[in-house]
Amino acid sequence: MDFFARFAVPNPGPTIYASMVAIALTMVAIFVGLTYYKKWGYLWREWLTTVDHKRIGIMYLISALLMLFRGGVDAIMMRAQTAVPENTLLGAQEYNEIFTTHGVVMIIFMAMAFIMALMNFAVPLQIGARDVAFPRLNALSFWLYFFGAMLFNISFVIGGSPDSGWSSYFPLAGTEYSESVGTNYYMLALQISGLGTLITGINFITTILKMRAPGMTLMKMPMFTWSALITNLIIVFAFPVLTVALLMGTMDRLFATNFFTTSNGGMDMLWANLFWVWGHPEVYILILPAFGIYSEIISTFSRRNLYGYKSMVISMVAISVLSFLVWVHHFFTMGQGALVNSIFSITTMAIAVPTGIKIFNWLFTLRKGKIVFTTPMLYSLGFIPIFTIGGVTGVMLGMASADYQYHNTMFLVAHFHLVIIPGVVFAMIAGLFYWWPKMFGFMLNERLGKWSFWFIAISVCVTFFPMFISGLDGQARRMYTYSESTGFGIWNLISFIGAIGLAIGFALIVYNIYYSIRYSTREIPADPWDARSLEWATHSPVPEYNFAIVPEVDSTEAFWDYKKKGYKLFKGKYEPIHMPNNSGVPFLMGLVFFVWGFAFVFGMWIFAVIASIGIAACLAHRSFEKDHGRYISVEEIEKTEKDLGGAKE
Amino acid sequence: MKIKWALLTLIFTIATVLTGCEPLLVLDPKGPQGRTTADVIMISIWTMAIVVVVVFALYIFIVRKYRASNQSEDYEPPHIEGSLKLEIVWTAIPVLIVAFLSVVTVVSTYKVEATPEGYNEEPLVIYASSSNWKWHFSYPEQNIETVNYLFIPTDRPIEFKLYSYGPISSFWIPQLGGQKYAMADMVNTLNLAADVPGEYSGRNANFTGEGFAQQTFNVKAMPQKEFDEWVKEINATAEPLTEDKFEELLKPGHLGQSTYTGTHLTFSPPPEGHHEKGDSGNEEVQPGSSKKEQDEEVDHSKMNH
Amino acid sequence: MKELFPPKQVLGFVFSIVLTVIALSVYFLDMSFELAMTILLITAFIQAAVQLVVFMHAGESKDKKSIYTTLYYGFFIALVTVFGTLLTLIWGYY
Amino acid sequence: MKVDHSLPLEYGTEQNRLNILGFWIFLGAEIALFGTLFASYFTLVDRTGSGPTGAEIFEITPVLIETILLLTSSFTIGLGIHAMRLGKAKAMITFFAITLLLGLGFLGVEIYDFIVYIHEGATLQTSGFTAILFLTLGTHGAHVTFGLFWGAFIILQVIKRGLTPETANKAFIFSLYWHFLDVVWIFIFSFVFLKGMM
Repeated sequence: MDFFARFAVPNPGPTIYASMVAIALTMVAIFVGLTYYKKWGYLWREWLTTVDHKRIGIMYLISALLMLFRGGVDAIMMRAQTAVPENTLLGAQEYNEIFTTHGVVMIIFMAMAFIMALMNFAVPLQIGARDVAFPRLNALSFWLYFFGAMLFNISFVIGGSPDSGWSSYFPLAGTEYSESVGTNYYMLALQISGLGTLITGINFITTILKMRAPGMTLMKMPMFTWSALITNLIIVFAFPVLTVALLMGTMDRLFATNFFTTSNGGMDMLWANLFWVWGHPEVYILILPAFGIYSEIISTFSRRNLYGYKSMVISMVAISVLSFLVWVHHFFTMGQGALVNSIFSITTMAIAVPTGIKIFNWLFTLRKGKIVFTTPMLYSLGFIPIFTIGGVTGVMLGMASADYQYHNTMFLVAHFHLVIIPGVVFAMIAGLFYWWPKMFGFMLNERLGKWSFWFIAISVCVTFFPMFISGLDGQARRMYTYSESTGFGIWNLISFIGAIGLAIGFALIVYNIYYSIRYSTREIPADPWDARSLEWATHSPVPEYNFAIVPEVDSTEAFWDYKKKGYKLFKGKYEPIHMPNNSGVPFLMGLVFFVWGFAFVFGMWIFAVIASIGIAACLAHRSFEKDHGRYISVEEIEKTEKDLGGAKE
Repeated sequence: MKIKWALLTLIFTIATVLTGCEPLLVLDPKGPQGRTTADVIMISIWTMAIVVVVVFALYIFIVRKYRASNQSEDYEPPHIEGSLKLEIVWTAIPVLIVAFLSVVTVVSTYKVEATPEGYNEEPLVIYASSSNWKWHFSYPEQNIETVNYLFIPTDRPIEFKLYSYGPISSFWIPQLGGQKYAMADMVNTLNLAADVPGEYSGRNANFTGEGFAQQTFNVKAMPQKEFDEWVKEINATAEPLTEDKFEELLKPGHLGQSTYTGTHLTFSPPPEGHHEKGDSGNEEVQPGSSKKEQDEEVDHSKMNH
Repeated sequence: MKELFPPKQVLGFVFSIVLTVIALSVYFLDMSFELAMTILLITAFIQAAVQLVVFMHAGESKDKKSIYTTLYYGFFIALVTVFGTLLTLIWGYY
Repeated sequence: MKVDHSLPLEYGTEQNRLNILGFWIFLGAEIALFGTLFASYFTLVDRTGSGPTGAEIFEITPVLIETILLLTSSFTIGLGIHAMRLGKAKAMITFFAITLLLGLGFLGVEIYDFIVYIHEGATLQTSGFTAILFLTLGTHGAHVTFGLFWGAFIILQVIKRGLTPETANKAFIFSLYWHFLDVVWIFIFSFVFLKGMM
């Protein structure tokens, strides 16, 4: 019994018991359902072992939506708890766990997965490639992310959630002040999914650099692909920093080392420093793909080419460099003095310049255009004003002396939500609506889509604008309650009302998906939006080889030229296409990593050793494996193309 | 379209509230440091308001004018690569704005980090240490110690020495000035001053676990004379702070306010010496001196404490 | 047998041994911290360059530009991390 | 698989070229990883708590042996790749085997060094300095250990399958990895050991 005692949650409440029941019921339902409909084989052959970038993208998408739900429920609970003074809906401990998991889930497991989803789906199509450079590694990336996310989420019902904030500052996150295994989960889950992210970074840089369609020089790439290239560059150089920081944190917690302790020469500030050396570039990892998506959508629905293509690219490169030079602004108040703070203030505010360039370029893309208000376009247009508010408050936060007053307050919370929600979440939803027909061959309902937009856009403002005020009035963040005399009550109540509006907006999106699956017409053209880049030049849904003939490109908007100027995209004739084989190893390896992580969380060293050997065995297997892929014959291509409504010339 | 009006209304509401009847704590400063930060905040708000107005005006104009329903059926939007001139304009103007704000930032940051000027008296040194989830204030000069409340004289600079008996905390009195971290392995200095007698609220602003929300303290600023009387009275009436008593106070939990004579600094000194260990990394800044001299310097600085 | 030992690589190896010996001087000779760090920085970065160019053939393929960009970016980030961290946590701290 | 015979075998196919570029980008990530370790090392180097300092535990002899072993192994694997490009599989295998033996020797001396440190009271848990010392050296050492297995697998594959575009590609990428470990060691040698001892 002693062995199992460690898995108990330290302070269980009704929410935890309810989650346990819900998880158990869902698992049973999935299991029974798969068995009853005899779908195990289908699931294994078509999804769990797939190396197809489009399917991996869709799996990322499903996971991201699940995580959005989890993080959203956390958010609602937090807003409900603080809606009135002295509320007793949640206890301090529950509240602390909830805001910690809200942060981690939303950033690492929702937003990251969402950008991975859209990148995986769209980038190879946009550059006219058959797949990514390393399809097998791509599957491994997904399964590492997925099992990392699962490991993090089971902490809620097994052993206890992390409770020291998403930034997990030591020594609060050390063994002395966080005795439960929660922070172990944090360290290991982030490590595993971070490894997956790093692999994706390498994979996509190689893909974009080496696998572009003939004629597509770097300066002729679609803007989303450019943003993906820059993003992955940041990933490759930022994630190793997190890897090291997490490793040190794990060793402090499991092996009693003194990296971040306050005795024996440890330095708690080092964690904060390293966390933000990674953490700030991470913000740009999230926002740059979003900028790419907006560039595509705004140009498509203004019926105009993107204004200032070159300066768009240059500003992204500038952002990628600057993103590594500003991290200290996350802890101006740590006492490092006026000189250091002045330097990092200036670099921080400098980022506003390239960002401003992008905003003006988008505005001038709209100018002289013919603006069509589709759902993806509405989100993109909603993004500009709200993000501007978030952006200018960011400049305000960048001023060190003033930051001494904003730091750790609701003002900061308002700022970063008003950057991340219009910046990232709007872009993800816009991208979802935009590429949905290409993914699934039917469109999402526009009426419901517009309703959800208005709900979300207005509610974002209602939720987060009051926080600027309560922040300036002295409300610190992460307080589970406050007394009535502070006068914060009214602002938090307004926030809660806004949060309900957000929840309704997201529920409408889910309903939209359900509604559209049932009622939407399947008879849609391959290019329903009258778009401009290559992914719209192939069928919907996309055949596994993407393009029957590799397109040849001559401008930034080859597909537009094909439609308007009669440019010939597909020259030559069908040839056998080489494709990679499916493999179950990435899935198994992810599973072994999950066991490995779980064993480390609880310090069960025998299992840890066995799992480590398992990982090594997977690697060795890969080393010796002979797998040359397979060929799709010309007859097969002809048949597929015919079934999909006639070959493209 | 609705959203823009909603946004504008909200911005005006905020502007009204910021300047309006019920001042927000941060914008209602009661000392020179707080006034500096409040001024910086207002300067930045107005500068940024100009940016927001320009962007919004441009945005509303463009989106209204170029919407498809406002165009003829056969209008074909032109292909425009960009305009070097315009792009230089919207690079240069933000650069100027950032340069202006940089100057404001650097000047004000040095100002709030330094001892406030214009006072004749020497700064009053108060050691403020946090423990889960309390604040301990030691007045070495007056030889008294308080828990969870702070009395300070007005019109005199106060030099807070911040450190922690637990996780990283952040010492913050919004009406007097910005916050700074209190950490376990070093002492940070925070310079504040109050000009106006009155009661202000202070708190720990950095998350420290379960009892974080209630880790607050009260600040009472009063003329020097009253302060001296208070010190005298405490010295006459309060019990001495023993080591055992202090150990008891440190235990995690919440406490009310209490007062003692003597300070814990005598038996539980602040971690000032520790940071010297880190400081000897200075050999990378001043590489001129040899190893031996470095060691001597370290010893020397240790003797100072 | 001789063809197995191309002069370029042999020279590269000899050169890196020489650089190691020069670096060792900071241990055996008595010199100021400043001079010693200068010597170490120079020898270490030259040695790294020798490895990358002579042994790893960083510039031999068509992807030369991508490879060098990656390396420069990597070194830039590493230096920013090292010096930024030192500036923040030690030199700039008072 | 189309093989381009105008290029060396390891660059022969499109997938091979992708693999090599991808691995270079991975090395970029490794630079950031070791950069972070160095940043942490320099931050913690003087924070020795009650434990020993670097000058007290470092010794020049084993460090010098390790350096020579690794430098030489980096040279021999370079020769191995050269032999591979000449199509001499046997010479290549010999050079690779020598490389791995030298690597094994390096690892042996490093482990011996660790044992000495621990005997002198510098364990993983002693201080901030010892923690980052073991982590920095250990991360490099773990890379070498991983390399030993990887290299052995490649030798086996070359013996079994001969020099094909696939095995040549793997061998070349492994050589990049091994050279890179030498680069990292040069920095450890200079800025951990020599700086710590002078």
